[in-house]
Amino acid sequence: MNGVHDMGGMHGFGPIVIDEDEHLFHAPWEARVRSMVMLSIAQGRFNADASRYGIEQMPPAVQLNAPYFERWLASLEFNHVREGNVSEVELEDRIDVLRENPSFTVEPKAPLRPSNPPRTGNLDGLVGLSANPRFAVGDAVIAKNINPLGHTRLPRYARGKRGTITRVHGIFAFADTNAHGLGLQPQTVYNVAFAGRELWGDSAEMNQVVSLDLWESHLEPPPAE
Amino acid sequence: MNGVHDMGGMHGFGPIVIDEDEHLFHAPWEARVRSMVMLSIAQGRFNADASRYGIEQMPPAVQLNAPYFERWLASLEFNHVREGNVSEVELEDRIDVLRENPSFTVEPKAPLRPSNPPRTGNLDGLVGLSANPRFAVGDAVIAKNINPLGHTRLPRYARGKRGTITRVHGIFAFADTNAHGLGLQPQTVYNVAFAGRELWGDSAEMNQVVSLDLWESHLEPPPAE
Amino acid sequence: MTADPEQEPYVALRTKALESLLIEKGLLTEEAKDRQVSAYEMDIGPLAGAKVVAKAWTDAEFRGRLLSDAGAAIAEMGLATGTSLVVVENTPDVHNMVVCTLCSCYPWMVLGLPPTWYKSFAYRSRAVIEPRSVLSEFGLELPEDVTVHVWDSSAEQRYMVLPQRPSGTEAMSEDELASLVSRDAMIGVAAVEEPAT
Amino acid sequence: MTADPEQEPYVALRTKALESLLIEKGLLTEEAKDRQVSAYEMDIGPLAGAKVVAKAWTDAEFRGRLLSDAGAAIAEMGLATGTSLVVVENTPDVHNMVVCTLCSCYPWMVLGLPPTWYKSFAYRSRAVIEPRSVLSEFGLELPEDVTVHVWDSSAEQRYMVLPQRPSGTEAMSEDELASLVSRDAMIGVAAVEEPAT
Repeated sequence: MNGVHDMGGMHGFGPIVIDEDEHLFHAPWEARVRSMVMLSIAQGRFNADASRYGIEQMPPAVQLNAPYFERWLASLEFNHVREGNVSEVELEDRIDVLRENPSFTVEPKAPLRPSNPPRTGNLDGLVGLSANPRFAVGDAVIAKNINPLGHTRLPRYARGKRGTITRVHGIFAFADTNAHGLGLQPQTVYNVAFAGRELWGDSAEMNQVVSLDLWESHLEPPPAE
Repeated sequence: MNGVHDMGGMHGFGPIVIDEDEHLFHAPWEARVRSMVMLSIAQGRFNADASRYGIEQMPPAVQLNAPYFERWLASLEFNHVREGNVSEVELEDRIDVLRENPSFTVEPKAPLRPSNPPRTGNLDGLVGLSANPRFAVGDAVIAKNINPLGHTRLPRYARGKRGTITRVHGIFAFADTNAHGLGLQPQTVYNVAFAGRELWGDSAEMNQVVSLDLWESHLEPPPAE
Repeated sequence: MTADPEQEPYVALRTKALESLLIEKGLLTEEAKDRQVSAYEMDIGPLAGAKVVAKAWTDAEFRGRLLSDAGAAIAEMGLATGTSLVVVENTPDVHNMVVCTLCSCYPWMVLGLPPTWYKSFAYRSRAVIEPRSVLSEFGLELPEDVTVHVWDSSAEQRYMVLPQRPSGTEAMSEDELASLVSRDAMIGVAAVEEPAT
Repeated sequence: MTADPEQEPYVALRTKALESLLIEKGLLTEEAKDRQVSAYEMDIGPLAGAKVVAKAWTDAEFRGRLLSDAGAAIAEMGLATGTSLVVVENTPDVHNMVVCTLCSCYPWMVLGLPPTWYKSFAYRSRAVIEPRSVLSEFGLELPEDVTVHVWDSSAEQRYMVLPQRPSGTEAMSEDELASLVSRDAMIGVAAVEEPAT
């Protein structure tokens, strides 16, 4: 989706703020959210692509105001609701219960319920080596001008732009479909290098190259000349 | 600038909310802000292009969370500070004064101080008819791939895209420079029609055309074929 | 004498502070400010545009002049258009709609102040990429073979849509016709409905 | 027994509520959760990457294997890389830097958890359009004829930069060399400085 998460090339976000004394987590809940996300993905409750989509679907103004792990939390809630594991009403009710009674606890169950079907993740990624890739190192390609409502890993700034294949990474599940339960659609992933001037015109800095890893579905040969 | 204000083609902002019983202004301060902006522009304190830029330079998360007239207020403050008419410290101090003493009043001055130099506005716009426009109705043109840090009226979604001149509007001051005190740079403005598929690829709806009004500096002839 | 600071929203305080400083520095008068508010709030409304539409429906020569030079044609009616107005005509083959994706430019000289939805991020973002989907939220479903032409107001031109005249209105006067024409129809998110008989 | 609800931020409450429901429904255990936290927080850090860099500086054959298949080369050292790692080499002509504009993908298997600035909207938005300007905010000014190659991590590949070995380090051991290599140098926003003599 053409969302605010797709921020490559945007202006207005200010200087880079470097905090040398930073902590990895600013509060205990942040570490717990991260654990729940990693565990949910490892258990096949949802996959990493769906986890990213869960952040992308946050309303833009909310997304830009939410700190990093609050975005993870929103995605975690979104995906467990999307998969039918919990409902929004259950979440609201449990928040009320915990607000009234912070010491409220539940009995863990063993063994854990399996994910059925498991949501295969891209983190397990590499399906195999490419048998017959459409493009080879050195080929010119165009990143397609796609504007899907759902998840995509082809950012806006590269769409319609011409680049050159620099690496053939092998076959991977296609994030754009895998985020939506529309299948792994395994296909070759390529590294594509774009000249700065191709991406940004005269606004590009001197001697600039940007590489993206794109799936074969994202690419097409340039028009015949 | 590639800012969040440039939202044509973005996803995620939800359904159109139509409030039939709406009021033009939700609070008295909104009407006063609008008046101050219109008067400031009419008096040449700053121009309409600078007024738009004043909204665009708001931090993205603040901009998306601010209701309409709050964005106008931010721009009004920005531009009066930018022009040296008031300082940020004066604004903060006066807020403190009014918070302590809501009935605080000041003596109006007459006559009003002239704007020197006056900031010519695009609202007075039409400089004259075009003597020698570069393009004619029916010509194919490409909207340039520009990515300036400052104000521009060429939205991201049309950059690099091919369209057709449908109207020659005459000569106008160039908003992209005029917003920054970089001169009127009067030039021909054209209406350019883009096919939906050119803008959005296969994601375009059936039989869709989008027209933009673009300045000659935004356009170039397509490459020779 | 001291009001509760909780009562005064921060934006209202900021507004008063700026106003107070501009008046003190001789950059603003109280009277001019109030005059400006009333002019915009009270004087202009979509009826001006509706009258233009009704005249175009009943006077083919006026319609021709309106479509080629809206400012001059509307001046004939004694209405002023401050900046460059362009009127675009709906036909059985083409439906027009108006948006400003970069801010909220609007043909206020014929339609008054814009409705809140016109200024919303949802309308600004979606009108150029999924206009049919937007129109259907307004209750307007167009056949697939009708071209949807979206006018994104990116310069000084302001666009108003001349809707199609509904059938069953042949006997109506200009005033009666004007009363049928909604603001939304002139923005291009509605059709003018055939009057109930 | 009842804590002040003002004390518990809403995000912490939401976290606990979800955790409580997942445990109740047999989708999560307390122990697994705690194990996961400690593994990520404690076990991985940029030292793994620094050791890889030092080895590449001192062993040309290893460097060759690292650049052609980083996962296999690093496995020789007894380190695991969970997903597809790619190591890109800085030279006098090309400076590499890593970003993820769409989210915050990061080579955690060699660098640990990312710093906050890496996840910031400012870094994500600017690294691909004005990398030199970003680098200069980190104190790194590159000559204009050096190409800046930005790697935007849009798929499963994770990128680590192999910085240039500074002069004056010829006599150093691998461990000493590793101690010179900062996390920022392996993201590509810093150079490895010549050690003070």
